[in-house]
Amino acid sequence: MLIPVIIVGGIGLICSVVLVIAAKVMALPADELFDKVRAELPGANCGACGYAGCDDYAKAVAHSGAKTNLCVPGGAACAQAVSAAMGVAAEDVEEQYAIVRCSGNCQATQPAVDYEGERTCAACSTFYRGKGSCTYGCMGYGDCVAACQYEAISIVDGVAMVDKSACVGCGMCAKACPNHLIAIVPKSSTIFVGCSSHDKGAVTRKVCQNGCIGCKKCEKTCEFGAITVTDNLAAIDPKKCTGCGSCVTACPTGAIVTCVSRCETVVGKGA
Amino acid sequence: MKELLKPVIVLTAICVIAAALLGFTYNITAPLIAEAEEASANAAKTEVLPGSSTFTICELATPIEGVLSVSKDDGGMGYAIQVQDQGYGGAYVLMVGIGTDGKITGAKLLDNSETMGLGSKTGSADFINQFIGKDQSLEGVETISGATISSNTFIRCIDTAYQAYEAVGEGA
Amino acid sequence: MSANEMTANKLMVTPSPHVKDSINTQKIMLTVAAALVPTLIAAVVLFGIRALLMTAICVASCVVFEYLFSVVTKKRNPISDCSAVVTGMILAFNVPVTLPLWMAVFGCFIAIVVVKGLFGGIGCNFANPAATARIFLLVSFAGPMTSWVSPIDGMATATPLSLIKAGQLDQLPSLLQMFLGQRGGALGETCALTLLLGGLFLIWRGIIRWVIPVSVIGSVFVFALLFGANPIYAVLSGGVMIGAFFMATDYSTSPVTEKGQVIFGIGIGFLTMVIRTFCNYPEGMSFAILLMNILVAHIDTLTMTKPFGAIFEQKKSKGA
Amino acid sequence: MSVLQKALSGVHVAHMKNTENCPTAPIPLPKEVCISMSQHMGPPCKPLVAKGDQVKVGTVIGDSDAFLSAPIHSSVSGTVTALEEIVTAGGAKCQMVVIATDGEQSVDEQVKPPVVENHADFVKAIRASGLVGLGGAGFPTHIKMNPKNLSEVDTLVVNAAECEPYITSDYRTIMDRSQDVLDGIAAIVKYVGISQVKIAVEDNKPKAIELLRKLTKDDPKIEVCALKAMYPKGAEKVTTFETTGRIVKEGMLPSDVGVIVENVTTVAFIGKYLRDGMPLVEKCVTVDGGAVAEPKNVTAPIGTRYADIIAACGGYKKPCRKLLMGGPMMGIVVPNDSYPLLKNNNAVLALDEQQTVVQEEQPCIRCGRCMHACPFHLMPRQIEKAAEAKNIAMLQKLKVMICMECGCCSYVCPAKRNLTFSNKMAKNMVRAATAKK
Amino acid sequence: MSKQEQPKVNLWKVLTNGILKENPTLVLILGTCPTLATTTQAVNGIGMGIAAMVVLVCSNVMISALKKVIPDSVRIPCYIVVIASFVTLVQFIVQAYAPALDSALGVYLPLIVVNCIILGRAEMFANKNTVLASALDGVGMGIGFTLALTVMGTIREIIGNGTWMSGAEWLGIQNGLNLHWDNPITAFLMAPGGFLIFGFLIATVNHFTHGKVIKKKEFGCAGCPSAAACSAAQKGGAAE
Amino acid sequence: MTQYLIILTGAVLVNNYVLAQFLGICPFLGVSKKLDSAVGMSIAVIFVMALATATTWPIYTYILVPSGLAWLQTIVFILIIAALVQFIEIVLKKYIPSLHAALGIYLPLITTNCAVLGVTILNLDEGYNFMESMVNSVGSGLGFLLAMVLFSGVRSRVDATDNIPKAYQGVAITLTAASICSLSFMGFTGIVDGLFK
Ligand SMILES: Cc1cc2nc3c(=O)[nH]c(=O)nc-3n(C[C@H](O)[C@H](O)[C@H](O)COP(=O)(O)O)c2cc1C
Ligand SMILES: Cc1cc2nc3c(=O)[nH]c(=O)nc-3n(C[C@H](O)[C@H](O)[C@H](O)COP(=O)(O)O)c2cc1C
Ligand SMILES: Cc1cc2nc3c(=O)[nH]c(=O)nc-3n(C[C@H](O)[C@H](O)[C@H](O)COP(=O)(O)O)c2cc1C
Ligand SMILES: Cc1cc2nc3c(=O)[nH]c(=O)nc-3n(C[C@H](O)[C@H](O)[C@H](O)CO)c2cc1C
Ligand code: SF4
Ligand code: SF4
Ligand code: SF4
Ligand code: SF4
Ligand code: FES
Repeated sequence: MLIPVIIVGGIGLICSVVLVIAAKVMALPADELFDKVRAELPGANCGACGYAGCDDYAKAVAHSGAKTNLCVPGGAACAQAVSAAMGVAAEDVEEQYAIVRCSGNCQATQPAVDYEGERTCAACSTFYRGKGSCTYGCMGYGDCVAACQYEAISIVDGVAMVDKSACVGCGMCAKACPNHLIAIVPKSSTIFVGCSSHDKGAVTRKVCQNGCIGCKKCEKTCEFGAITVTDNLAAIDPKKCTGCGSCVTACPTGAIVTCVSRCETVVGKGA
Repeated sequence: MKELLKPVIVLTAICVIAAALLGFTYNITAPLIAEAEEASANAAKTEVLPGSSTFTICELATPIEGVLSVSKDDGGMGYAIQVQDQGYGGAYVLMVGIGTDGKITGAKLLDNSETMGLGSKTGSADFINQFIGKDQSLEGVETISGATISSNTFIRCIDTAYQAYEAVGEGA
Repeated sequence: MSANEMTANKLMVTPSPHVKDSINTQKIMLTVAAALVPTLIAAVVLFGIRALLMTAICVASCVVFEYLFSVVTKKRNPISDCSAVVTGMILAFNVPVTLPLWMAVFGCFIAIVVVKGLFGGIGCNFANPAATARIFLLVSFAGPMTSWVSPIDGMATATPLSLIKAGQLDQLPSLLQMFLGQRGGALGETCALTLLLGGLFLIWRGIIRWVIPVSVIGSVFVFALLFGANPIYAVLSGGVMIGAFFMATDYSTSPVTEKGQVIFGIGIGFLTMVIRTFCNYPEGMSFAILLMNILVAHIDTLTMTKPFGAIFEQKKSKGA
Repeated sequence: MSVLQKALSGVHVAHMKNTENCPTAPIPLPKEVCISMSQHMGPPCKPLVAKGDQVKVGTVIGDSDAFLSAPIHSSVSGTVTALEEIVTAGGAKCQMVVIATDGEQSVDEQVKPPVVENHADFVKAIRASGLVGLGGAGFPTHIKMNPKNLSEVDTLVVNAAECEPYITSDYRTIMDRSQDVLDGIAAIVKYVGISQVKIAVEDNKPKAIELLRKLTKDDPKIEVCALKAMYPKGAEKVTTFETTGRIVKEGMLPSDVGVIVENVTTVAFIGKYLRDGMPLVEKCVTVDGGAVAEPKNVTAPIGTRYADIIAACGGYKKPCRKLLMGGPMMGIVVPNDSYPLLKNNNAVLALDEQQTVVQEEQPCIRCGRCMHACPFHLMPRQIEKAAEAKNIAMLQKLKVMICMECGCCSYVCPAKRNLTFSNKMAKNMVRAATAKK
Repeated sequence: MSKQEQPKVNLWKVLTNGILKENPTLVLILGTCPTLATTTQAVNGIGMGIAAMVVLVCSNVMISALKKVIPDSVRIPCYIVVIASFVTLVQFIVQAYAPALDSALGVYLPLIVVNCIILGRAEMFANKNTVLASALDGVGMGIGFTLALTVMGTIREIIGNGTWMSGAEWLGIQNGLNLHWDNPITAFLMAPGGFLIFGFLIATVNHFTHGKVIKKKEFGCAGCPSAAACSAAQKGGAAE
Repeated sequence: MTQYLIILTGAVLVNNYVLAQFLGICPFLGVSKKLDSAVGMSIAVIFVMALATATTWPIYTYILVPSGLAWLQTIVFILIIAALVQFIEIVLKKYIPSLHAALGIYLPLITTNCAVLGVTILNLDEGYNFMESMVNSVGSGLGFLLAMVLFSGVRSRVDATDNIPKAYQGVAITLTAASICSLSFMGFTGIVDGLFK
């Protein structure tokens, strides 16, 4: 009865002494700050922060004083947690979401050619900027859909459409779209131009019912000076836009659209 | 200092307690385990020598190659002889029971690495039953087709067992 | 704009090239199947009509399993590529003619569903379906899978390799008998003559390259010499012929580069002879094929081609 | 490093040289031409004319200061009616000058034979001619004629391989304008300081080989090389290797191994230009394909709409499903037949329904044909996989940038995979990734 | 994650969690070796499962009770000693009362010590929860483990040997079921069959849970409960 | 000498820990995705197996058995292994950081790896003497290495396939692939006898 106790106890004693001493003598400073910051990040590795993944961003926060509010998917909660981990005051993050600046759905516009190549936007866009009559428009093969980790984007009626509630504004879709149709805007802004065509009005009118023809009616209508038309395309400054919606009614083609929870493009009034 | 000592104390204490606990149970279960071990060792012998229960180990005057052990039934039913040979897939260990009348009372295939479904059939009741009641001449037994090597090993094992049987028989 | 009515319908946009060779997967597979037909005829001549029955059952069940699998997994129906036909024929050629049919069907299940379908179907399987299924059957049903009948008298017999293994050299068939297939063995592996014809046909049609068959047969020959066996006998016995021409050349499970194919072929030859000479199994072809299948990915990375005019050194210095 | 590799492979494609024996004929002057400002590799030109301007044949209507460019001349006399936008095949937008012809075809006063005395004059004259490579890539020729290592360049390879099916315009150049070719060669030899000339012709054009051999038999510098008719013997690196044994390595130019490769029609143009000074305003093209009523070789002013060219060949006899500029292996589709002719087009193919069967892509069976067919020993299927996995490092290891998009791999693939296209996308991917760094 | 103070847990959920949703074998993919090695017979699966369950419950309780006492630097050795003691205990009992099972399980019985399920639960659960919850977690996980092993053993035994519940004398079942097949598919008793059936069962569970549970739980660090103790996981994963 | 070769071949080819004995499956499945991590892990395993055997064998033979305490085997062995691994890690980290960077991350995984404890116990079950035990440990480790290296190739192909049925994606298909690999290793049955007897 005693011998086993002595043997096992002895081995336990030796092991623990060795380990404790080893741990003490050879201890290396752990990168605690990094661990703490990294633990708060969501780990989606989406790159919206502008760093190569969550690890990289955590490193930057911990050691190079990067801002604590850059993680878009994590939102305000994450920014606060990261700030807390770093012991600095949290800065606000503005929540953002993606908008698709094209309303060229199947009714509004037609394909110009019979595209039979690989069914991705990147592939299609290598042929004369896509299959559509409009050389600026959405090809509807959903490269953005594939890029979105949050299942926030889908192809509806031939055009990509973002679910505002699911979108975290990471911007992956915007990077994926070969025609650069997707913009990331603050969640507070609800009115945007659903067209990206810089073609002359006459050309746009010919190819798409819902396109911006650069008629400047919206520019004139907007009381807040939020809209400017440059190079045949209207642009809304989200900082000035109050969301009053008068431009939406003013637009003769329906190129200006509002965003309800699920972004809905107003079907063209054009024809 | 305290944080240095604490781990040592805790681990040692756990070890000590664990060892004590185990030592305690070991003392209780040790006899049971020994019993169980013996029972399972005897099980095979009983199986090949029906009706037997306890055995004494016989020492051979001159060791016979391939004989692992010879056990004599205390009730005088006969001998349980464990033999080893080389089968198709490797070592082949057989327990053979030989009655006092010199007839085979049973056999059991123990360790072996014969091919499943082929050589391993030499351990099946169908194959073994044809040996029961036969004497050393083994008249009329059939080998398993496709497993001649294993069957022959089985027969060689029985042969070896008879050698041992005769050796102890003479000694007795 | 010129609106020619002939182009009123939209023009098609596709990537170049705009012409394609007429070859397709189905044609390739049917050519292989055709190359196997002489061997099938030889098998019927040698082993009787059950050889045909066995082949038909295997082909049919492979095709059916392939179809059912695509239905169950809701994938594109692949039976039109006819690869299951080839798998079925080769599997049938790899079993004894006396094998109970349900076992053959089970083998087809293993080949098509487990080895091929689960891994993504044609081209994605890393192991040769027929070879793997044969081994699975052999391991499961050692008895039925090793009971051979003699093509000459229909009596139970042993294969030349098991005779060699058992040391019964006097009962071995002559070399001519070996070449014509008058020996014990799986129903489609015995007739070296027709297998050779089929293989040469495939090489001539450009379906397979000569590299794998030559390196397999060559290395079996060489290693047989080294291990002290009769090399010609070694080449003609067991599954070397069918293995070299039809199984080791399976596209999905062999390396693509020429260098890799040489390594692959030599590996098969070496392992075959090692298993034959030193291991329990008298025949090692399918094990060797499977073992080398496992190495294909590594072989492929090791033997990547050196493109014309590629500069590798510079790349490294750039990276550093 | 191993120098000589096995012979470069390729594929046997049906030659389809239907128009071999149709001498080139000019088409009727179209009512309107649209001259794109992007007719060469490099940044597009800026239009130098405005709506309403009068232009004559040879008037410079577009130019650019960029290094990689060549001026653009009007191909007709008439009035500029509009400046429109055109989308190039690659997706860029550029300007297009629309000119209504007046039928006069009066020639601009500026057009006169250049005075060439030395290499510098020669390069300047070539630039002024607006000449770009007529072999397909549209690379400004004056840059090629002025390599950095001028003294080391000793070889001119005249590329008359014409390996693409259908196309016979180069063949017709040899047969109809052999003197121009010889003059062009002589000029390049003289001004660039060339010591040997190789004329590469595929052996499916025996008459051309015979003719050239006859004409050049007195000149020891010139050798006519008959290449095995296997696509793509006309690709620059392949032609260079086959004729001179020199390997143009990854990222290198032919001039780095002392070679200038010029298409035979390019050379012929130089010969003619030095005589009459008429810049590059018209192009000989082969018009063929199942939908064309009368396949033939025609010369058309640059900027002629495809519809006009096809109308000159009897119009369509069947509905056209696909319209190509260039041959079927590398040719680029055009979205509609109002697209204009560019300088570097050498064929217009109107394919009918039968010739445009779209075969569904099937899973790769790992047959390795793509790899064996690739003239450069690339591994297209592996590239495709690496591209799917977005594995840039692997793509670089597989040397995807060497791919010349010749189409051999797609041609042979039994699973009908669009390997060439995925290589192209993979190259874009690598370019984007390396540009970021 | 920082050590939270005794999170409130739904005890019923804790118990049932291990049975399907977080089945240690089929969903968390832990303890693969005993799963594969001992399931040639259904009864071995039961035995192994029960043995592991006993160890799991006891060690969970013990570690949960001792969690405040054990210092971090020797945490793993302490846990291991606790677990090993119980394993040895179970070994004694099996040897004494079910020697047939002992020889069937062989080395895998002592190897319960290193079964990741047990250390994993100690780290992930017992370490942070009350004694009662830990015990229930042990029971749930144990049942899940036993169930998985039994099912696997059943399939392998029936297809591979044509019998069911043979060798279950220690459970009071005599002879079990024998289908008297001439040619059972013996490969299923061997290593390849083990892997195959294991894969099949995982896929089945995957199918019914629509892959939601396993989707992100690839092998390696993400799925390994030892991750917290393991610097590989902290370094971004050996298995990435 | 032959007895060592027999043990070695047996351990590598016939009784391969992973493919035939089912030991060390977790790291086999977890760390075989890439060739270099497979090799790193295996080398760490070989190293720890050898060290563990070198310490446990004498302790068992010279301390436990003489005092009739063989039943303490499990608890003593695992305690030693756990402490050993932790110790090695600390030492490596401090003194050979480059080696730690290469192998260190695999060390903790090894504590909970059946193969290491398994090999120490099986050595004694087989009745090997010290040298034989060492050879068997290294051999088993080499067998593990072989299986890992072979399997990493298969994994690289299987993981690059997007066509696998949904339910089978991930672990299930990996196990199926392992099944085929272990099937192929059955070809080596009997090689020990064939080569050395
Ligand atoms: C895979 C395989 C496993 C075999 N296993 C055994 C076996 O376990 N026992 C045996 O005697 N023969 C076995 N053999 C058969 C022997 O090689 C030999 O052919 C046989 O013993 C001859 O017996 P026969 O004359 O009754 O046909 C096996 C053969 C193969 C191919
Ligand atoms: C950036 C660049 C610079 C080039 N410079 C030269 C040059 O100095 N000399 C030359 O002979 N070719 C030069 N080339 C031309 C190429 O070698 C080649 O002729 C051209 O890309 C068209 O080839 P292709 O029709 O085979 O595609 C250059 C090409 C590029 C893209
Ligand atoms: C696949 C391929 C095939 C080609 N075939 C020809 C050809 O047949 N004839 C030709 O002149 N150029 C061909 N080229 C273009 C040449 O590579 C090269 O650009 C041209 O000969 C250079 O001359 P240029 O600048 O006068 O056009 C081909 C290019 C590629 C990539
Ligand atoms: C030359 C050639 C050989 C083939 N050999 C086999 C074979 O040995 N076993 C098999 O199952 N399928 C074989 N196939 C059919 C098919 O390719 C095979 O099922 C693939 O493994 C499916 O991915 C072969 C096909 C070809 C073209
Ligand atoms: S829709 Fe775009 S921005 Fe929104 S979550 Fe998806 S990828 Fe990110
Ligand atoms: S928005 Fe862009 S990426 Fe998305 S479907 Fe449209 S074209 Fe494609
Ligand atoms: S397209 Fe590229 S990869 Fe394909 S054959 Fe041509 S050069 Fe090779
Ligand atoms: S040619 Fe096609 S099927 Fe063959 S390997 Fe290449 S991609 Fe695969
Ligand atoms: S159970 Fe054996 S390594 Fe995990």
